[in-house]
Amino acid sequence: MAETVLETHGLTMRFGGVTASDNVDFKLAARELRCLIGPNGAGKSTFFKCVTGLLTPTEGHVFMRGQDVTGWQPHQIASLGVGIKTQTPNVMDALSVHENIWLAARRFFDPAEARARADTMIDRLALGSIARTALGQLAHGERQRVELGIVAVADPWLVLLDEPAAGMTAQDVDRMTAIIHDLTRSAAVVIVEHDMQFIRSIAEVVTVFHQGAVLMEDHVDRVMSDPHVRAVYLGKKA
Amino acid sequence: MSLNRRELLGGAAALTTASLLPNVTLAADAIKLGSILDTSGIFDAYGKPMDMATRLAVAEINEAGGLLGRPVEVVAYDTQSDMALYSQYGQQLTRQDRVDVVHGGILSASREAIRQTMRKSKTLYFYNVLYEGGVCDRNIFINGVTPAQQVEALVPYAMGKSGKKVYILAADYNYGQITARWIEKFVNDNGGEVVATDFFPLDVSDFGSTIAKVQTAAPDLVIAPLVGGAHLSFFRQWAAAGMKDRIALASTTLGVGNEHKVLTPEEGNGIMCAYNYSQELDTPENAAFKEKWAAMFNGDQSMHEIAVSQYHGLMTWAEGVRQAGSIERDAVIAALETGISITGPGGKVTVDPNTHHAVLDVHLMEMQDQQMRVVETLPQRQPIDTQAVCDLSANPDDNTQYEIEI
Amino acid sequence: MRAGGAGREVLVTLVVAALLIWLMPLVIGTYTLTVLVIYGMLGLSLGLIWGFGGILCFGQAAFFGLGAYTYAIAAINIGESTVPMILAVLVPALFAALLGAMMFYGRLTDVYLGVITLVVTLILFKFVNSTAGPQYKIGEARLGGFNGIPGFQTLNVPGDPDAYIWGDPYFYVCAVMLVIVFLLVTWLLRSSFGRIAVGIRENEVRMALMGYDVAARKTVLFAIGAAIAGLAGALFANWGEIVTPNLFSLGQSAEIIIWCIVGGLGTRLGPIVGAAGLAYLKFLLGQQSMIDNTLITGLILVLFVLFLPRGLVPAIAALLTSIFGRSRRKPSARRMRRLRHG
Amino acid sequence: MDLTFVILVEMLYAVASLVLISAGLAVVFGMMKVINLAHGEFMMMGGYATITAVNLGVNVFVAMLVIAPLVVGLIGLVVERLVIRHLYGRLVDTMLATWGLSLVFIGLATMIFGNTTTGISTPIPGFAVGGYQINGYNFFIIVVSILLVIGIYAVLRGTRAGLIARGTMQRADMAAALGYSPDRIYMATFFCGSALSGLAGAVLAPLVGLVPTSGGAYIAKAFITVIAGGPSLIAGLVSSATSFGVISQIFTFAISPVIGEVALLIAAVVLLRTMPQGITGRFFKGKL
Repeated sequence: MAETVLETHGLTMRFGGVTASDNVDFKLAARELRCLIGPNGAGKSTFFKCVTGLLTPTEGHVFMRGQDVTGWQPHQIASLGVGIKTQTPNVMDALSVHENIWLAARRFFDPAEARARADTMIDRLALGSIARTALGQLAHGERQRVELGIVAVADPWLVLLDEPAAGMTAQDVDRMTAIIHDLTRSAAVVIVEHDMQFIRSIAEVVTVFHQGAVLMEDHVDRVMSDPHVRAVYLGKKA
Repeated sequence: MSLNRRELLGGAAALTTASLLPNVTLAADAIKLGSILDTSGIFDAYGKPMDMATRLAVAEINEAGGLLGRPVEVVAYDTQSDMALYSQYGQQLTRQDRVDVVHGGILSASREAIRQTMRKSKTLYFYNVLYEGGVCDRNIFINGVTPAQQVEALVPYAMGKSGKKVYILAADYNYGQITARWIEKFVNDNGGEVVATDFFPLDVSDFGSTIAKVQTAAPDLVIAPLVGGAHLSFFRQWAAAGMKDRIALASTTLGVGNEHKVLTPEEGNGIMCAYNYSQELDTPENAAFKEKWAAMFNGDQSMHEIAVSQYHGLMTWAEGVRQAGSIERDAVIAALETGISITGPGGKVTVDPNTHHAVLDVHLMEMQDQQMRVVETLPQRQPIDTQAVCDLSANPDDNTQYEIEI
Repeated sequence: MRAGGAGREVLVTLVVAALLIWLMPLVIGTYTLTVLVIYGMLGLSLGLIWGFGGILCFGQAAFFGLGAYTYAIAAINIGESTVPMILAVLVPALFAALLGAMMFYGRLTDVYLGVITLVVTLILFKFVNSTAGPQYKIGEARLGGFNGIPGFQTLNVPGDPDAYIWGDPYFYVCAVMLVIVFLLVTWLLRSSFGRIAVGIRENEVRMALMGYDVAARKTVLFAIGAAIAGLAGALFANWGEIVTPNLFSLGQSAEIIIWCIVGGLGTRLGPIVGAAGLAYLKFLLGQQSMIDNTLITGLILVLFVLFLPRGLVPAIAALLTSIFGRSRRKPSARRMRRLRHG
Repeated sequence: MDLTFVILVEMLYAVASLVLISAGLAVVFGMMKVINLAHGEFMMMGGYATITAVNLGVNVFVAMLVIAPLVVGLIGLVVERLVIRHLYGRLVDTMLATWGLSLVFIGLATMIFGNTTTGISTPIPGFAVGGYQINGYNFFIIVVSILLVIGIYAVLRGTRAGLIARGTMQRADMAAALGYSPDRIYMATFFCGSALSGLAGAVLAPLVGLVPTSGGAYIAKAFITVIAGGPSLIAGLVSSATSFGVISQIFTFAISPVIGEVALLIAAVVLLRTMPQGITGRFFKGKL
């Protein structure tokens, strides 16, 4: 059994009277790829925010590589070597592609090394032609790709992605899938996603959220065919 | 090298100045009088009439043939109620305009911002404002009233009309602090008692709680050396609470900036004060002065205490120049130190040689229908506060503002 | 290329500065120039933290005043200017570090940050303003309330309290100080620290998610800005030979903000140009008495915001580019910066 | 006992006057995210409008409650059309422009009225409570600000304009999407905000010495009150005015007016530090 890199115990988050995340126990092994799915309001994003430190859970604990990180600030969690991408594109619009990725690398490496890594990452993402363009002028898919570069450039051992494929073209999604597979060679990856197409193409084990709690956790094929899941989630689509 | 440079500088600046100053004529043999006052910004109520007084006095001097046969021209700067500009214009006046005398400064801080510059550059300086007293510097002449001059007269009069228990409400800065101490001294000297003293920074404008506190202390008399627009609220709120007819009120500052015209008769009537000047002074000099002022400024009626002090200052300086027969600084100082007098709209003003302050008439007044009705005139009061600490004939090199121990 | 570019920029800065320091006194009196230089430094202090760090501080005057008062009080007590100068930089920096930590770890941003800095300035102003009584003394120095503190030891050659630096030499000292501060700011902005600061200005959450301690970095930047403002304050105290509570006033704070906007936010030169330009304008205005000066100043501001909202320096830069056609340089980081703020 | 009553009245008065001086700014800030730094000067103009009207023989209450708000509202309208509307969405630029405007108004007022204008006396006499005289006009101010709060509430709750206004406060783009021209909404808002500033200046005029630079005394306090109140217009205004008014009066009575003001400021720091989004950012969420 591989080392457990991310674990939550009884993670609960309440907003006023609403329980957005309800007693979630979650475990993720090194280099595992895991997708979190569920209908709107199922608590995926709340769970994600609690894990990344954007929210402090009302109850329960978060462990990363065995360390209790409950209530840590996002920057402390990121400093452990965790790459995080939030739901909406979160980038520095006035800065160039290179500058964006360089800043991410600079956190862990000296300036020269950071530059070298940023260059490599830009090549890997095929962003070379727009490396000096300000992000504010780029298309949505390109911005998403840059953000993925920001997440990946510092060799994280855990990557947390909130809806990475949202609003992307098919071509973009393919490239994204390749990059994520690349990442799993060294990192565990958690993906919160709506896009079933994308999930089918990438996922193995899937965790289904419903009303803040974990409904089921299994291989993607079994999850998809589970009547219970279909009822709460896919059923809506039918 | 540096001299040459400065020459060059002066030339360049004079060019700029000349092109910018409609009010300066560069007559070659004119005597240059520097004026430095806040004629815009929050202190303009004080500064504007002072500026007018300057121009009136200079016009009069020039009409009478100038000084020593030369015309006097004014080089005026508006400091816009900004203390930093005093330093700048002070330098401008002494280094580039090279004026023969400077009249100006309103707040004590503004005076202190330029006093040393004037001293270093040996430019004679007149400060013509009622202030806290204690400045001892041979280069400066001051003819505003000091606290002792006012308070010595005002306290016994006001106590006589009310009673022995006094409450002091003072502006929280040098003037207020020092004046409050003088008030306390004279209240005690006259057998009274100060029940409490409260200080208010200049931006306090809500006096409701203070009025309640005063009532708890139940004094016979409130003396309020409060300063500026915000403090004016006290007098309105005092009247609004219906206190005016219950406890007598006196002030050493109300009216200096024409505040008695801002208050309505119901709010102002009966407030007692003591100054060197009131528009209602019934003297031929004042009548003539008011007439000339109105004629020059289209019927304006804004002459107030410190505008008249400014006028006195200019006239005193002019008299000094005449007697010295020179505009050279040391000669003029020597002439002024003979104790010369002029008679202006506020009465006779005499230079006190030892302090360079003024011996002047203090008039007790009561406000009546937005006027300052003169009740009594106490002639030729000595600046006893500054005299206690300053003797320029013994120490001509003194350069301090003393805080007078009482 | 980067190192070469930096070297050339330093060289250009030095040459231009030397020319200005040599030529300007031929046009404007050194005494006035000195204060323009000092205001320039003050403008730069806010330009740094606001234009490059995204921290809108309504109370930059607090650090200016604190520097000036620290200098005055220390100079009275010590009687030699070297230590007071150092203290005048350290005290505001320390104060800003504490205040900054309080605000940034409390995750206060934009307008709320503005209010806190404004309120702190008001508190300082009110406090200093109400210290007229004889009980307010620090060592030998009476705080003096509204009237301020006059008569302290002014700048002297370090170690020789009788060798005053004033007049023309004082102008050169201030001008050189400004050049040094300008170069330090340039270096800072080119360093990783500066680039990270700009990243934080652009997107705090992203930078935190990258692992940067945003609060700590903003606090440090805030303190650096305060140190520069404090230095400007000390130089101002030496220039005016008096310090008054007006230095802490809201009007002063507002003026600094206005300098930055008029000059051009997000540039290093803009706030300096804005500060010196507007202060000189005020100086010129005071020499006329035709129209109320408050009115003119107000009109100029309104017209500026309406017709030149990006500020002078970016507007002039854009004008130059359009006149001289496309820049010979390839689209470098420098050009990017203009795009971003222009 | 009498003193307790007097202190109570003073506290109520302090809260009421904070509500009054902040209302105009709060409306403009809440609806348009514009910080009007000329707010104090709008109040100053309200004062001058009142005095001028009274000198022309108008009843003092009509002058204060009708003429002054109208005059200042119209001035605000002109300002909005000429300057503010070019600057929407640019918080800092509007601040700079309104700062410039405040200087223009000070200059104009100085040119028109000079700096010694005879004020008006309070139209309501003082009266005695036990051994104390208190300012009867304080009650008038308390009543006016209570009516003001009720009035704003009624407009926001009960009218169509209020509904649109509430929508705009929540999401500016929504109102536009529903077919209401944001331009006209902003125009109306700025008119109302200016009128409220004018009203405040008018009502306070008999209690202060009015000079062209009077406005400067209010802007900081109003600004702090509005920001500390947070996003909800009425709940924010009332809650922060109450906290600040009570705190400052306690310290004013216990120690001195300076300490009272400083206590207010320190309370503001503590408040914003603990509630970075203002009072209503934490409590009363989503209320008006």
